[in-house]
Amino acid sequence: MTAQNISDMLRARFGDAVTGGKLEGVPDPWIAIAPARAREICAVLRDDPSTACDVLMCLSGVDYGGGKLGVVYHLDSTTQRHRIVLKAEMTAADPHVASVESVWKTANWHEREAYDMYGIVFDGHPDLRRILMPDDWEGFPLRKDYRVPEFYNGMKVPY
Amino acid sequence: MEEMMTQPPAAPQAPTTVPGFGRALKTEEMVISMGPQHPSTHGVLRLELVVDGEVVVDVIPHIGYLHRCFEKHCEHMTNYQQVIPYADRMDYVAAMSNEFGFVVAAEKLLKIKVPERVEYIRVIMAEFSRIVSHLIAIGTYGMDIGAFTPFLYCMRDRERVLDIFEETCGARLLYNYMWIGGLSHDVQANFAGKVKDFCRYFRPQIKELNDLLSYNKIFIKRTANVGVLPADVALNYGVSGPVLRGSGVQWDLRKNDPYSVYDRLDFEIPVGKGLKGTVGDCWDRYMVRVHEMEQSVNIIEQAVEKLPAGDVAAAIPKRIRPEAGDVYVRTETPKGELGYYIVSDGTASPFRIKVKSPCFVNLSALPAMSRGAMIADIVAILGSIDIVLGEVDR
Amino acid sequence: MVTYFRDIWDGLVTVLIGMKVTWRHLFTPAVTIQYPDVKVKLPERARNRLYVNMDDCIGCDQCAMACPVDCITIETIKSTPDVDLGLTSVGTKKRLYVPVFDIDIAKCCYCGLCVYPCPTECIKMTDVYEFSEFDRQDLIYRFATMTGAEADAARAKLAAYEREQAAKKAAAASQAAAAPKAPAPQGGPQAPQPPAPASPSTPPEQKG
Amino acid sequence: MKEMLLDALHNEALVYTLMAFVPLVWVVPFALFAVWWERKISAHMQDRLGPMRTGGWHGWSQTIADILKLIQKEDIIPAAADRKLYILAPYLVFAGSYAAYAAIPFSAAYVGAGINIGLFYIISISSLVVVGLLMAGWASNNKWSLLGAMRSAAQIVSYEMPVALAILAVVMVAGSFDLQEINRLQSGWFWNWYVFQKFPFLFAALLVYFIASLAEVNRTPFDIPEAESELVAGYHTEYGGMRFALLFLSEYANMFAVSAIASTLFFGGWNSPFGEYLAGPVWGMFWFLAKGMTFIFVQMWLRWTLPRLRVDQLMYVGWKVLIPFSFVIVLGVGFWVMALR
Repeated sequence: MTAQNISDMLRARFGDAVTGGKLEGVPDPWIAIAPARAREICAVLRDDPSTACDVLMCLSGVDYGGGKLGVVYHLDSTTQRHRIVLKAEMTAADPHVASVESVWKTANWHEREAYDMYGIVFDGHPDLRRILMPDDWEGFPLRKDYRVPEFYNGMKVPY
Repeated sequence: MEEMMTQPPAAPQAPTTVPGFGRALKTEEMVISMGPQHPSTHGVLRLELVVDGEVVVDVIPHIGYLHRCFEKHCEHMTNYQQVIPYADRMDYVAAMSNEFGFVVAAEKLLKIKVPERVEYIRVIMAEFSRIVSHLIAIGTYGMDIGAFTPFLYCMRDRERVLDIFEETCGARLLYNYMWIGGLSHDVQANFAGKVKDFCRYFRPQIKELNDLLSYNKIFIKRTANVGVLPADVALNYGVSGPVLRGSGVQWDLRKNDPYSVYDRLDFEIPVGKGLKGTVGDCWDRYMVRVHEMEQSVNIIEQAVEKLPAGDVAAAIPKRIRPEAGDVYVRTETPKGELGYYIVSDGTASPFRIKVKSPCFVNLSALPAMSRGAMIADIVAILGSIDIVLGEVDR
Repeated sequence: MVTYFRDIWDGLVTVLIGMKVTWRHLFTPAVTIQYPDVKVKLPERARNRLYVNMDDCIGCDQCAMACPVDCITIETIKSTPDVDLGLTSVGTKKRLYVPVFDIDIAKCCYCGLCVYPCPTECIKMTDVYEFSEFDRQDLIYRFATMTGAEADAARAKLAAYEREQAAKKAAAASQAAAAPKAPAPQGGPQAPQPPAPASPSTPPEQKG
Repeated sequence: MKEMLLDALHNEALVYTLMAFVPLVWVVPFALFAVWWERKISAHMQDRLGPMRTGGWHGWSQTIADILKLIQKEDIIPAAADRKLYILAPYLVFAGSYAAYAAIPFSAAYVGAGINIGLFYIISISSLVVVGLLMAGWASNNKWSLLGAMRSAAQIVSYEMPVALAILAVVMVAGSFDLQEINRLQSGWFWNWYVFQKFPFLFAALLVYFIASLAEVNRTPFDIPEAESELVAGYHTEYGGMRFALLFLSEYANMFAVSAIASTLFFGGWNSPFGEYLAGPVWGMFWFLAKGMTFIFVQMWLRWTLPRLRVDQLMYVGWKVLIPFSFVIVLGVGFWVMALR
């Protein structure tokens, strides 16, 4: 299936949950989706035999600057041999997105990493803890407005 | 398959009390910390084991001890070229493969076509890198199981590859060899001869390794039927590389999503067949690596034969300034599918680089494989996943 | 029952096969060498300790810019037009004093990225690999050949020259203001300024 | 030897003390040598050279330097450890393995205690080691040590059975528990050795004994109590300095003890392989030590070849393979002895 087909299918099933996208002229065509419905959309993409996206290749958090955060899903189908990119955008003030952990177990650690680095809260994730940074670290290091703290537990950070 | 995929099957739960003793004696589970300083965690990984005697009830991996802010560093680099030395340091036993992934991604973003010679040399280096990485994986795996000698045989063979690397690019471990659009050096004059010498030398060594370790009864007993990862669970966890192929899924990006010149080379994809136990057990994962080394030797021999003439620096751009946009490129490293998600805002420094590291994903499947196993099996399972903490934590 | 005996048999046989392999290796010569006594010859392209030939350095800061770990610190002082700093071995004219050229080799990651942009090929990686020190401070290599006094003198001279230039400029400006009809002879009285270095001469700020 | 010393010194207590020191004079240098030897063997099997610097020729004094280092080390007792047991355990382990030497006949002229139930004594006294190991693991108050100690207790207790049964087969042939008597019965040319008698039963008994004794002394493939890739170092994780050296020493002492018993029971002990040639008390000592060292070499050879088993597989090998086989051997030897009497 081409990206256009997938986009049309998602529009037909989810209506305004598909908020846009860019399907031509880019290396990886992508579809923008509403963050709150990420789980449903992903479940359909996995279970529908025409899409059959059985692998979540990558889940990345992105800070676009200006208080905009995003989650990018790269999906792949080992049987249908197509890939599709989903982008969910949210504001830093309300960084909530539905967790796709129940769809692909891959998402478990990737979502924890996105939470760790960007503070994106994945609703429905069973174990949303920091994964790479220490549990008591303050702030989300990959946000564009992040400042390295002076001290961490009494230790000077930029040594 | 479809229905099985909707609900990932639950891992077998071990009994929390010893049968027969459960009613009479009060038993209690013990929590043991395996790592961050432990000989078999292959780095600074901490596994929180909940054990009932020798039986492991649950495993909770804690990572991040080797977190070096790769992604944060990348955003602060003044150009894309500077990312490559950092990319080397992710999976430091197969640095060439990491570079390969990054340069392929950056070239896709920059829309550069690299000369054929570069592509072939890259393939040779990446396959050597695969051999090196698998040698380490196999050697340390033998050590995890308790056989020390195969490890040193593997290190000895690895040194020969590193000699070739050193002669070509000047470094033994962290090469900075593949550049965006080309290579830092052309190969030396006697490169083809050295490569062929190595291939001739290496094939009998694989056989010796099989004699000493792979088909040893004790080794088979320790690894067959241990840590079974069924194919559907493997896909749901998104594992890749030998871990996925060990589960019997024929999925290799070199064949299934070919990049560089892999589509012009003839090789096979070994998969786990469950010869000594169940499909997807530790022995299968191990054996996939052994067979992959043989295939890599084949690829190298073909690529050296086909190596065309040309200038390796012809397509190196003067200024690296991709237009705004994003690209996700995945390549098959020895550990599995390494993906780079690069977002560019049109400036010379990367806006965001996210690395999908194969070890990170493969390690997340560890609890699913190891519930109900014994402590010694945890070591075996962890070794068969072949993680490099540098890549897990980045 | 058959599998029971076959397992035992396999066990014994594979153990013996393994023992044959190790027995053979007992008599193969070692592949290791006695390191400090015997040394491997490094290949031509070996990338080890950095060396800077200060005679050729023009203070362009390209290497410091290329360094991904910021281990190179370069400070430069512009020379005044009356001094001739000489030519480099490739014939480039030197226009900057380089009072500070520090490489923190403890930070260096031996990637070799600094070597390529150098226009005079004065920074290169050598095959020296034994340079451990007891004090980390000793790993900061100071390549600059200027003494502090020389640098101060050069700085003072530059400052004096710049004051002079500023005064001349001011005089020219006031002249221009005094005679508004005449087109200001832009650039006329100005001395040929050395081309600005590719980057500010201050050390790149800490990143990440 | 005892009589000779008694004649010279006329003091029984002094003589027995001297006699008791003789094995020590052997055990300590042996352990130093064996550690060096093991390193060299492992190195050459792995295409390396091993220690080459200390002392000049092939690093011969490497282990001496090591033991000097261990002696100088600070004696650290972990804060959480059970002090008394922690201190006592290494001595108990060493005492257990050293006491076994009392009944081992080094030569026709020397045996520490020529008791007529020597074998029985050795089997029972070497079980004492397990108490020490458990004590060490428990007193360290470390979970890994505890696991190692539990494993080693289970292992040694299980493998004592096949060891005892294999020894029993020899005892049935010899009709004596006295090791000197067993040696004398095997004198003459090497075909008189028990390993070639009652073929294949005593040969199988040798295999069973050797495999089980590997487990008794925690050597690969049965080194699971100290499996370094699983348990870091097992029961001696928390030990350092001289205490560790003592545990290490007793391990090598044990290695030689089981090898000595194997050579005595199956290979004629101090008997020369060539009948009357090269025989005599001093040659006897030489043959005895040479045979023991050959077994040590095989132990090392196996160690650097094989991976290690898992706990349950270890128990499988012990209870389901070695014990049934040793019963068959005992029965076979029994019938043979009965039928041909």
